[in-house]
Amino acid sequence: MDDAIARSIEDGQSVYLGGFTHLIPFAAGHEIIRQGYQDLTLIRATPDLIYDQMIAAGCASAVTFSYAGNPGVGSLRAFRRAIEDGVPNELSIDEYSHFGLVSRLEAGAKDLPFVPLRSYVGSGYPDHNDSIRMVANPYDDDVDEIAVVPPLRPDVAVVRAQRADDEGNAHLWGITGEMVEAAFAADTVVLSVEELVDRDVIRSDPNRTAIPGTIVDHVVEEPYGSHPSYAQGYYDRDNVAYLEWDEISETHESTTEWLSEWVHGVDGRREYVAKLETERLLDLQPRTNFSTPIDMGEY
Amino acid sequence: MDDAIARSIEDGQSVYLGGFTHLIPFAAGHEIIRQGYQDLTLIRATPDLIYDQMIAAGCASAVTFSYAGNPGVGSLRAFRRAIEDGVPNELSIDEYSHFGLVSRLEAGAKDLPFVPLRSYVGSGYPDHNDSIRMVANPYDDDVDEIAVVPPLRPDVAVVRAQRADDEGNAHLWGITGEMVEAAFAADTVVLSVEELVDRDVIRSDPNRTAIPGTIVDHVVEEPYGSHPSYAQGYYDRDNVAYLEWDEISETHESTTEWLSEWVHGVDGRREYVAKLETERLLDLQPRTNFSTPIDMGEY
Amino acid sequence: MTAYTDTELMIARAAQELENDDTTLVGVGVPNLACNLAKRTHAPDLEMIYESGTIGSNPSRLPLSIGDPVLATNARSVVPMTKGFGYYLQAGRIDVGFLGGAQIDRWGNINSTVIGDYDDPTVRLPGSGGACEIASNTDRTIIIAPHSRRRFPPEVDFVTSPGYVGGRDNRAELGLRGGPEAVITDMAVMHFDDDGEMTVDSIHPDVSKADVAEATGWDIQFASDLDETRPPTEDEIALIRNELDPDGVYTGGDD
Amino acid sequence: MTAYTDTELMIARAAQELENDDTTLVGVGVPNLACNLAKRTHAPDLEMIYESGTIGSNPSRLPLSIGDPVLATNARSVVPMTKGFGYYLQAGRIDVGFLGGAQIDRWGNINSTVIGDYDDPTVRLPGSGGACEIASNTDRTIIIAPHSRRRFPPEVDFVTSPGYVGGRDNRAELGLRGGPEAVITDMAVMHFDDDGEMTVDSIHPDVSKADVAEATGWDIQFASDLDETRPPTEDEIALIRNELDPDGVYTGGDD
Repeated sequence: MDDAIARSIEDGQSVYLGGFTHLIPFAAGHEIIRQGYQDLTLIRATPDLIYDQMIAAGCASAVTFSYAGNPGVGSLRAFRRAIEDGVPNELSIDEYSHFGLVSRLEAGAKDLPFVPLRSYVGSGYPDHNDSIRMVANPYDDDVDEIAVVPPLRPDVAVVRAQRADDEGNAHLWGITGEMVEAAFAADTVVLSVEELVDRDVIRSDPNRTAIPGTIVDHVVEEPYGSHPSYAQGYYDRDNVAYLEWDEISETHESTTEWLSEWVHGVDGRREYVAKLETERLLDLQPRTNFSTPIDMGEY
Repeated sequence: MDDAIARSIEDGQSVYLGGFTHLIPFAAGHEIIRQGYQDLTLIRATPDLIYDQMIAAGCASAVTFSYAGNPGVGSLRAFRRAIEDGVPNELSIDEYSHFGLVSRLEAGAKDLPFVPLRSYVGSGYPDHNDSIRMVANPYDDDVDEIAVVPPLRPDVAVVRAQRADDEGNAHLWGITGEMVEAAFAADTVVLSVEELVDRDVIRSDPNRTAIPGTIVDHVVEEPYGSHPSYAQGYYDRDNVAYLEWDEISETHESTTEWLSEWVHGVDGRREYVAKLETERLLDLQPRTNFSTPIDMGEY
Repeated sequence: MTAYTDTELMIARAAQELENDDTTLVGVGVPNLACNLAKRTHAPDLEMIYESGTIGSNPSRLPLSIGDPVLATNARSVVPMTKGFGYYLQAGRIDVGFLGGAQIDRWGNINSTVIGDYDDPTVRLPGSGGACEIASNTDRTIIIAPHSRRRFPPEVDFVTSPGYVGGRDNRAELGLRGGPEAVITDMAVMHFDDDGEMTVDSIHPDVSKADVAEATGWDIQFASDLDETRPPTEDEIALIRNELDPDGVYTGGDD
Repeated sequence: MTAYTDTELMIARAAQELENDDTTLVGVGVPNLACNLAKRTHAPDLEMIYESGTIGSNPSRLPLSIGDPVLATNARSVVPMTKGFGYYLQAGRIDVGFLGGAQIDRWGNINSTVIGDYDDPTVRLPGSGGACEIASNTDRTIIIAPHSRRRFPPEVDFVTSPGYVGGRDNRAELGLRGGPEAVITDMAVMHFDDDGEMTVDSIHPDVSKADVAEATGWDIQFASDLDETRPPTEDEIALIRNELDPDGVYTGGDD
């Protein structure tokens, strides 16, 4: 992962770290912090803890987002400190609702100049975000005009999946959020997976290959790379970590202390995982629950 | 199926029979012919043999399509006779390219007044199809204007899947074409499947449930309901039937003779299948080739 | 009779807004408890959809976030957000949405974005998430919030989620579907009149008209046939405490 | 030296247009044979995509249509058409597309829709399928067709698939990606000059300049360094006959 990040990202670029609550690439985010990146534009529907940590570490100068909360817990304190008080630095924002952000990534994935959506009419967004515009409906049916959003094309997308082969053909399951759109929209894609598997495993079920290896630039095998978020079928969300973050992030000082220990204090995800209590990890394991296979047929 | 068709479709309605080459609901098409429907608007990217048969039977007064050929074989003779010579009746057409037609269904599925696409510029379509219009790009980047198409909302969609539960939650695999968009765009959905399975089978793999039971009005179990097209993992395309159709459909008389025997001469799909030679059916069976299951985890 | 908390009352009251054949877009917390309570009482067929893209979820335990794996395992379907928002919500397939908010005005317009100036906020709130879409595209939105002058100001600082905008006609002119149906607070239940203005329908036990008027930032209307809100039943309280939120994650603490 | 058919020459020549790292949108018939020939000779990594939504297909036998199950089994990915056309083709992820046509003009504009008047056609052809999109969105299109005055008229009756429209500059102005790269017929191979006009680059063995001029509906240009087309090699012929099309479905019959 250190190598994949170093070769993919440059200071000042726009970076999307994938996953809607699920499959968040925490390991990649920590690696970005360790390598001391600066002036990044961070893109995510839900900045979540990972962007709170990167903002506190001073990696970001801008955030494009649609919900900046600690999901199920409360607010993102480092994010708020940056916006309200400019700590550790000023942070500019480019804000949408979920569907607006997702639609921007979809426009990027499809290389469209804009995508229409039935949002924003009657809301305060158009007055504060010049990217949200109105287009006249050229047909007589339906509304006279509709809101549109322009494409969003991250320089780099880091996405996670449960399994992929060495070419980066990835099987994802459970909640996929806006990850696939972001991967197709981005210039460079780093894929990190719970496990690398044989090509035959992937090719046995091509309908599940939402991210093809042809759009992936780097493939990394990194078990538990999404902790404390989760990987469906592999481990559950470590909710204690989300609750604790609310306290850890209460001041900038306590936040940087945590970063010193858990990010700068380890050399990679393997050491981070080793640092977690075994019992805590074991408690996150779900019982096995296999899907009924399909028969693709040998043709 | 006879009951599901009778309760879903009325003369003069627009009907989509699903499947891109794969999973074509031939049984439903034959049932529509048997029940003597008239004045239907038939919607499909590829009219294929099924619409050729329905047109020859006098069921249709209009076709919305993007490729009217006998796939891999040649032209659709009954379709051509209707357009070129008005036999058995005049047929009006509403014609697109594939992406245009698929985008119309997508706009219907999403309830959008239009969807933009990078097609039609420089082509002859806009001069002959008033539904294809241009919209100005409200952003400075990229093109000044882009083509758009309006939503297409069939009154009825008949779609097939390999398996579903009794609520109509369907697992599809292999080529899905524009079936899912059409099902979401339609007012009424008839789902026909190779086999009904236990709800647990479907719920074991929710990412594969592309058609939810909540949009399905009638569920029918009808093995071999797609013959002579195919069902991935169940049977292959009966290519002889596609080749033979080129001869059968050479005149209107030979076409109606075939319809008398194979459509009007049987009372449903079960009798149709019984009428096929056993060896022919057996030759279409692929060897079993199961996908590697996923672990959803028991949470 | 068992004592109940304000939250338990709000959960039970919100559940009553749901009908058996409704499809609802569920949020975590109180809405989730209300939906699960309805499902276990009068609305067993309630279809629960989450903005993370889980369709027809059947959670075996209380989800901790809208992205909890428990919402995907055993669901009817799981789809990307483009589809959840496009093919389900925007397409008009969702009857009821639940919304909270830091500020709500008389037309049911909601602010969950900033307190103060957008570009230099006093408090930066999480923002819309899917709330703007839920408010724009469901048939009925149910708003749940504590009742105070701060929460119910004459005008919101930012419209995150449009209600009736400038009135019921205005919303229709703008081409928005449905609109706010009810506001459930810890003091009262409000509906919206023909003009789209919030009107108190019922007041909770031990709350007075004056309390409600005092806790609202404008001269709020009261229905002529003002009722007392029905408190949660023993069964409802038992279900909430024993099955839905046994650890009191959402229902403990305000007693 | 082995005798070869016109079709075999066209297949072998079309294969040469493909490079190892190309992604190509394959049609059935001659293009499919050309792609598979390239894959087994100089372009083993060629990525084959079909408009039915199969990505990185690895067909174990010759597919009978673009929807053949053999294209899905063992593929890299299979996607709905909205995605195949949207995320792959429109997004510019496909380098090479193959097109045929009933009429092709000097700018590489193709008609596969009608002969005669659109509203009252002499011959109704199948129509675009994905051809309009392929012509608009790939970097290079390779056109394969028999050579005759009827096929190569001064003007096409309907533009199904835009080539250089009214010339290379015109296409660029319209915002279309790429453009026609080569036309391969049973008489010659044409490329497009700086203005976007079709120019004969090489003539097949035993065909004369006069034959080509006679079979073209306008005064076609010839390159100053006009070549003879390289005939298919023994290896190429053997691969086509023994492995790619052993039953002679596409290559038999014109010998």
